[in-house]
Amino acid sequence: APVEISFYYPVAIGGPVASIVEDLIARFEAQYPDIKVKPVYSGTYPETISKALTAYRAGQPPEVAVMLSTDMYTLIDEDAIVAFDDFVKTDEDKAWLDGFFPVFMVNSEHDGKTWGVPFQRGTTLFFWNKDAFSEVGLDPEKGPQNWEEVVEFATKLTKREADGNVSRWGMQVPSSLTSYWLLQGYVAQNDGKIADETGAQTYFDSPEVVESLQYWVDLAYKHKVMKPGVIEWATNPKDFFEGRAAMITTTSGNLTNIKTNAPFPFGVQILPEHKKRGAPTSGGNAYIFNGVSQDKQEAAFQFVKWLSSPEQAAEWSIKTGYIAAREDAWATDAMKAYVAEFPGALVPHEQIPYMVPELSTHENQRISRVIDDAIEASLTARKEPGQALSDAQKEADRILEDYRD
Amino acid sequence: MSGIEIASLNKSWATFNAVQDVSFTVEAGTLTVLLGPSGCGKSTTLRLIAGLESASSGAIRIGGRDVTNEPPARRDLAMVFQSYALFPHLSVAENIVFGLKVRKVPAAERSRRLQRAVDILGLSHLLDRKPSQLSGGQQQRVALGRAIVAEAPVCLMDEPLSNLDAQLRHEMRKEIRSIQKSLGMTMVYVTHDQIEAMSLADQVILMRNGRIEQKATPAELYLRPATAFAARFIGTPPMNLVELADGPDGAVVKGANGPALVEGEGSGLLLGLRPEEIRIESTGIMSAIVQSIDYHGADSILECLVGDQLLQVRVDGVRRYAVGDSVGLDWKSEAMHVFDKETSERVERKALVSASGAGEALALRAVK
Amino acid sequence: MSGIEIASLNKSWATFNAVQDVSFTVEAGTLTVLLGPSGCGKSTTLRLIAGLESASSGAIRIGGRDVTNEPPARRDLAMVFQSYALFPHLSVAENIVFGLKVRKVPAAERSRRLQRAVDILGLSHLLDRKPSQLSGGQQQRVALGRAIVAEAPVCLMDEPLSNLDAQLRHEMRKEIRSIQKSLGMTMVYVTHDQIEAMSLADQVILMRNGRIEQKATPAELYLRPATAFAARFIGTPPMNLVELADGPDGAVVKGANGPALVEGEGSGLLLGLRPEEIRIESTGIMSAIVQSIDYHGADSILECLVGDQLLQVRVDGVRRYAVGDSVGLDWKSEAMHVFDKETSERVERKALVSASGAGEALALRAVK
Amino acid sequence: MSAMTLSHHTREASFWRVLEIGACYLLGLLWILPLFYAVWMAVHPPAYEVRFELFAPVTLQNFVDAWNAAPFARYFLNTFALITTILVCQFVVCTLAAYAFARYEFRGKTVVFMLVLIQLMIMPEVLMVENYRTISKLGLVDTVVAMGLPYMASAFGIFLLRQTFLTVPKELDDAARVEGAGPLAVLLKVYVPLARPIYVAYGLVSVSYHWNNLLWPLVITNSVTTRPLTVGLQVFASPDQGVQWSVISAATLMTSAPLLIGFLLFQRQFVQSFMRAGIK
Amino acid sequence: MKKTNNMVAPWLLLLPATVLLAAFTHIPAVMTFINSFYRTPRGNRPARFVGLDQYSNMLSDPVFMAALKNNAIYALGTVPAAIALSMLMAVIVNSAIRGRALLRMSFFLPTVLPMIAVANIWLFFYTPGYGLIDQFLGLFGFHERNWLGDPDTVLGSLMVLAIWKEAGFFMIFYLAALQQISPTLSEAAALEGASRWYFFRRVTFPLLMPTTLFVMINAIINSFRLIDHVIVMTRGGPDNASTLLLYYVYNVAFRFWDAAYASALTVVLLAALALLAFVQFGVLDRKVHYK
Ligand SMILES: Nc1ncnc2c1ncn2[C@@H]1O[C@H](COP(=O)(O)OP(=O)(O)OP(=O)(O)O)[C@@H](O)[C@H]1O
Ligand SMILES: Nc1ncnc2c1ncn2[C@@H]1O[C@H](COP(=O)(O)OP(=O)(O)OP(=O)(O)O)[C@@H](O)[C@H]1O
Ligand SMILES: O=P(O)(O)OC[C@H](O)CO
Ligand SMILES: [Mg+2]
Ligand SMILES: [Mg+2]
Repeated sequence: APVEISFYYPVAIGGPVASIVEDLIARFEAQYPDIKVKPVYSGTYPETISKALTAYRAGQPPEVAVMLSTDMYTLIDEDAIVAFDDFVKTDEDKAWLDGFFPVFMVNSEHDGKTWGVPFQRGTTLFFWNKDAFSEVGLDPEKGPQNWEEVVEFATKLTKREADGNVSRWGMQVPSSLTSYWLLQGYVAQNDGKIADETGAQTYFDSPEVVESLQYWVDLAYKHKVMKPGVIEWATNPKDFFEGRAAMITTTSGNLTNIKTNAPFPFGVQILPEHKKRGAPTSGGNAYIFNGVSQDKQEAAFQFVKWLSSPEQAAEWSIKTGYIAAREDAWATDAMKAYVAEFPGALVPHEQIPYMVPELSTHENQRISRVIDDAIEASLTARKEPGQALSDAQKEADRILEDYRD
Repeated sequence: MSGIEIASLNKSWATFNAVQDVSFTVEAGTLTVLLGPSGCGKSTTLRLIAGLESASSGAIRIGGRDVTNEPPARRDLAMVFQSYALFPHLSVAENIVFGLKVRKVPAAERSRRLQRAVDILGLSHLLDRKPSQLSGGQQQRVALGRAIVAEAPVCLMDEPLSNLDAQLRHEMRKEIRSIQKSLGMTMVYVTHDQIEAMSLADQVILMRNGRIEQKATPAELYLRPATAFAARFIGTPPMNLVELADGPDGAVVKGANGPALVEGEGSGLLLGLRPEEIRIESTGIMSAIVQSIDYHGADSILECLVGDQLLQVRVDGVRRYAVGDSVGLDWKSEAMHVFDKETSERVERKALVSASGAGEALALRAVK
Repeated sequence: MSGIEIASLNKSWATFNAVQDVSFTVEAGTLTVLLGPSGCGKSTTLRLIAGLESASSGAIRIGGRDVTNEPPARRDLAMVFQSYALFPHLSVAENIVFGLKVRKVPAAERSRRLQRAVDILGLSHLLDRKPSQLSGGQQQRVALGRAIVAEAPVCLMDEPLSNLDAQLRHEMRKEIRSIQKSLGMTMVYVTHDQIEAMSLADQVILMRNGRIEQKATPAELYLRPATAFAARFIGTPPMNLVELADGPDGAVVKGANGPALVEGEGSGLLLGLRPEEIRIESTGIMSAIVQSIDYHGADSILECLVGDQLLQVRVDGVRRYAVGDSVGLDWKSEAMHVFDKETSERVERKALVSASGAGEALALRAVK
Repeated sequence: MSAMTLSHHTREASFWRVLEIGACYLLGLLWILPLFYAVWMAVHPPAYEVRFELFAPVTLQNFVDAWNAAPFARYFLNTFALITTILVCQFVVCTLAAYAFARYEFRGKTVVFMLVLIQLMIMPEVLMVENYRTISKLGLVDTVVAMGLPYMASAFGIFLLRQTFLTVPKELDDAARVEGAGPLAVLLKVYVPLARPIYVAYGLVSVSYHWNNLLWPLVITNSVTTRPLTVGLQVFASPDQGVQWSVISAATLMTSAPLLIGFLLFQRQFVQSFMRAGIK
Repeated sequence: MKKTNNMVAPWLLLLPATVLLAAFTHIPAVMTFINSFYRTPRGNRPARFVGLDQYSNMLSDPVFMAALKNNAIYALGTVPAAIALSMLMAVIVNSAIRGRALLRMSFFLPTVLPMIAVANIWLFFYTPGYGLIDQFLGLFGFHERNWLGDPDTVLGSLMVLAIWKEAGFFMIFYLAALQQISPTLSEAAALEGASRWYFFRRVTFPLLMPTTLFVMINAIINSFRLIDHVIVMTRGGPDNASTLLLYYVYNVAFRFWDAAYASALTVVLLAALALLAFVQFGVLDRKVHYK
């Protein structure tokens, strides 16, 4: 009898993800007749981990689940997942595992073992409204290349009505959800680091981080080119479409959305630099669960390996807009054809060399909440960035203390 | 003053005409009783006057003002509901002064009126109880209390005493009448109790199936009922109605070989005789046989067979008669009422007999 | 058969003893009336028998079985509630057969009984109405219908006819009695209407302030009231109670210079005389002056002054008397009742007078 | 106020009355406005989300997109099954319990009642892990029953029905018991019919709650053949690439449509059930 | 014999409810309670008894304190408003006003819609500048506001949504209760000349007390229990300005996976709610049932 495994996957983007997944599985099952995969759509990322861990604790975990790469430590601490290393036996397996871009593997490795495999990954990109650029006399084909230019452009682009109401902001960076993620971009450009790779140490109060946050806050309060207060993640692209924000940063997952809905020509590029280029990664890994039988885990491994092989990774990327996490996927014919047709799809690829791993620690959600709170407090002018960040670091130290040896 | 005039009032529900073409006038400061069998439209008429139902057609004037479309609050009247309508969350005292509070009567005046009312009603020891802790009669008295303290120019009462015992009822009746008179209230009073109707009313309106059967003073209603229905409705036991037949000298009781009782033809007519106006004498107008005896405390009812028809006769106390006795029945000529069998209307006919007995039981009638 | 025995029943609420030490027996197949002033505990007693209230102490046996702690459904009885207790969501027909459905009486039998009941009650045309679409009297009849169709061995009725007119009431009374007799029901019937009590009851239980004042047959209650309260409670207008005083030959009416009426001393005693047992004769036992006249349809009430005390006298129809007339009052010796003023208990005394008039108004009493 | 008292007032049409009525309508308008807005968004292309133009092109594309995002047809079916199961069980369980609380005196009543009330305050999500364990011990994971079980003894329902039963006139209970009705018969023939409006209201509430409940069904079920509508709706709730309000509105309207239509259709019955059960 | 019967019957009636409640509420809740005295076990680290540590941690947890404060404000703001509005709506809809069917519908519909979806739509209303609310206020010359992005307005914005969603829900219960009040009472009062306001104050309102008790308890509990809109619209932000207690519990349990701390928080939340509800219940229940 075929081995049956279940596969939890979240849907974090628009489009017919469920049918794409089913397609993939149908093909997989055709190639591996002795494995049956049951796809289970499991809501958003947070819901997926809730569901998977609940099931795991009750003794019925899925075999494979796609969860945030940053949840790796949480999953390890829960003893919920197993490392891939035990399944990697053949050279072919090894080649497959080595084929991922290293930056995506940072959040997948711990203690010398590989716990997750990059599956649907993303990054942040910079978008601008070409019409608005023309309107204020900027070259519509060229986005700002560094922090200073951003301020300069944004000041020109910010439009104030006679009554003081601002009808267009120059720049907008969302801050309502995982705002640390956007901060990380600035920190990378400022040649800083927000955390180390052990998952037990953060550097929230380091000067690079404080400067980065200060720059962000200044956009709103000093340069007055960004809406003060917290900017809703979900309305950010809409503000862009409505001409309320001339330049925005947002996830690469928004490429298609902006392409179809922006009623004006827009530009897209990698993030502007400061001391250097820099941007965070994001998105989900595939994990194999603990607490299921050996042969199921083996089958799960086969499935994950197949899923993240070049052809599938390319197909997944083309159909969903996620970044294919291995170079060989970009070399497939399908991918080449797609990029030729839609050059914007290449922008994330361009950014890969500058990418840094997304913040991922033990008690990841708690830590990210702490830093998010600090960012929000600064953006709402409740605290000075320096103060907010040193408070956050203290709190993080308290939480992570147990995990340091 | 606030007299009430009702003109061709009609009220119909989807399937049913409860009040049909009712017109009457209640003079200011007088008391009119609405009387009639169950379901004849008394309460509905009262509710129309109060403005709790809207008339299908017709007009209502109170104190000369057309109030047909006025809301109840503007009609300045008080009412006792057949179902009491007590506020379950308020105490007896609060229930009674509810309306006074609404009308912002000063506290002192309020408690004065409350005191007087509960004294009259014998509720003084129950002031703090909730309605659910009262007996039926006590609840009814609370409802009455609410109307009494209102001292409204017009007061409507729907069977306000139905759950009280004879004695209390008698007292309450006297109190109501005296309050009504002393305040010069105009009152419409629904009752099913004839004694109440008779002793209270300045005018009685007898209803039947939503229509007025007779409007009259109590004495008139008793002495000259306009229809066979009115005749039988007033008096307990009700008036005897026996069929008449043609006789050689005038109308005779059908099936009996008695004397001619009234002039003219008898067929198609009914003779009415009240049980209490028939006396048993050794020699009476007609002879009869006692069929049954019913003991009622102060008096008894004999059922006597005359020809093939039964007559009820009321006698004081318990007489020495036995079932099967042959007796003579006697009555004054004024005691006879004649009705058309078909239309049920009263017919005036000259009486041919008069009491033969020695007793002076039925003296000349004097309306007080 | 299902007789009812009540032994030293008590019911008290937090603040109030509604029923105190009540004991009586209702023989199977007989009808007992509970009578008494408003709030005296009639409904409470009935509810105790039905099991709707739990007794504070005492025992209730139905058909020999101790049911003191049984739930109502196990007592196999039917009841008419003073407040009707109709189910607002059910039609008239459904209300009436409610209990039959509960007891799973077959449909055919159900509709047979329903038919009979609504015929008796005159509700046939209202079967589909909801209670809120009925007049007060109609609602009461529906409540009655529910008890009638139950044909339960024990039936409790709480003022089942209070909202009906005299005629309907009379008919209903007869129907109830005949059903009760034909089915051999044991019935306890609460009423405030003496006529009803008198004409229906095999036994009357007169209550006052939660206690039994007198248990007796109707005739006994009327003829030999055990207390001054019982004496005045039965009869309308109530029995006259005049104070006696010592006289040379026996007790005389206080303040009047009449003859000695009963043997022995008079002070501290009350003489009871029912208004309907006093007759006006040219030469009577005592003379009196007419103070007021009250017209009541079939009869009138004269208020007469004897010495310094008022006596009510009931006379047939409207007599020729006028206020201020001097008249003679006459009565049979059996009409006199003597009570202790202090204890209110009946006192047996030999009468010294007898009727002087020619009329045979008060014949020898024969209990039917 | 009875209908007629008000009709008199209307006739008067005094200034205050007009003002009052105006205020009522304004309140009503205010309340429905968000829904109107959702409808507007649902039937126009995204570009018109914020621009009110009378002749903006009307489109059903949003609905098509929403419909295609998940197997909604099957989800509808599952939701119906779920709702029916839950509703029936809730009615039975809650009615029995409420009756015990409303009409019996027994030792420990207050304590048990408080224990029931506690459930009102516990968010079921908090107990999810334990409940998952229980359900999987019962072997019911991924079934309709499993989605319903934790909700069947609804403290809300018990509390609500108890309150209602307490207001049923005592005399009706008395009458029924004298007529020979046992406790259950009294319950079924007197209390339940008299509480009908409350059942309707509770039913509505329960239906809309479970129609919209997400987390537990998501966690306890795995397959398209058991999952309810909300799981489908969840596809749109992920804001990673910005929310598409037109499609969300369309999806909301689409998934709530049976509720909305049901309410509109049964509005009359719904209201009548209130009217008729009224105690005179 | 009957005595025992009387004892058995209520328990039989309660049986299904108690079994289900015990299985899916009480036993899990007790487990939760017990967990609160341990440290959360994590894979390699077993649970360890820590006594009241979790509880003392709470006192120094700024987020918990913020949540406590926010929730108090939220409850004080939403409960009375929802009660007053729902009562008003019920009275309106119960009157003979023309078009009351439409009014009833408009009041009630928000209740039917899923909170997640509604919250998403409202998210849009609150969008600064072109959102419905700013557009509307713009007509009166107000400047745009970052409703959800400003700690001063975010909680208020959530409260408005909650009231909008809940008032119609409670209206239904008031409506049902109004229908149970005998019309003869209003007739009697009308005759006495009572204004509608007076009748409402002296008769309707007191007679609605049992319903108000019910609604109040539910509204309070809901103010602690409904957090869907927080999840969708603000995720507690900015800087915890809209974090409600349960949302925090939810985060601790399902994002931080700190079951023990979540348990401790739940216990505190429950204790607070129970206290509130029982006080209300104990004090009011006796008073409001006049029958
Ligand atoms: N729940 C209660 N709490 C306190 N007292 C009560 C309660 N119910 C009734 N009572 C009192 O008990 C007494 C007896 O009431 P019951 O209903 O038996 O009177 P009743 O004889 O039927 O009077 P009525 O002829 O007026 O109906 C009354 O005085 C009443 O006020
Ligand atoms: N809502 C209604 N719909 C239809 N018919 C009704 C309605 N209300 C009352 N009726 C009918 O109208 C008639 C008159 O009712 P009303 O209450 O006026 O009688 P009533 O004279 O007061 O009788 P009672 O002495 O029995 O109280 C009755 O036959 C009754 O059945
Ligand atoms: O939009 P995605 O899928 O790239 O993920 C968002 C980030 O992971 C937020 O942390
Ligand atoms: Mg009537
Ligand atoms: Mg009584």
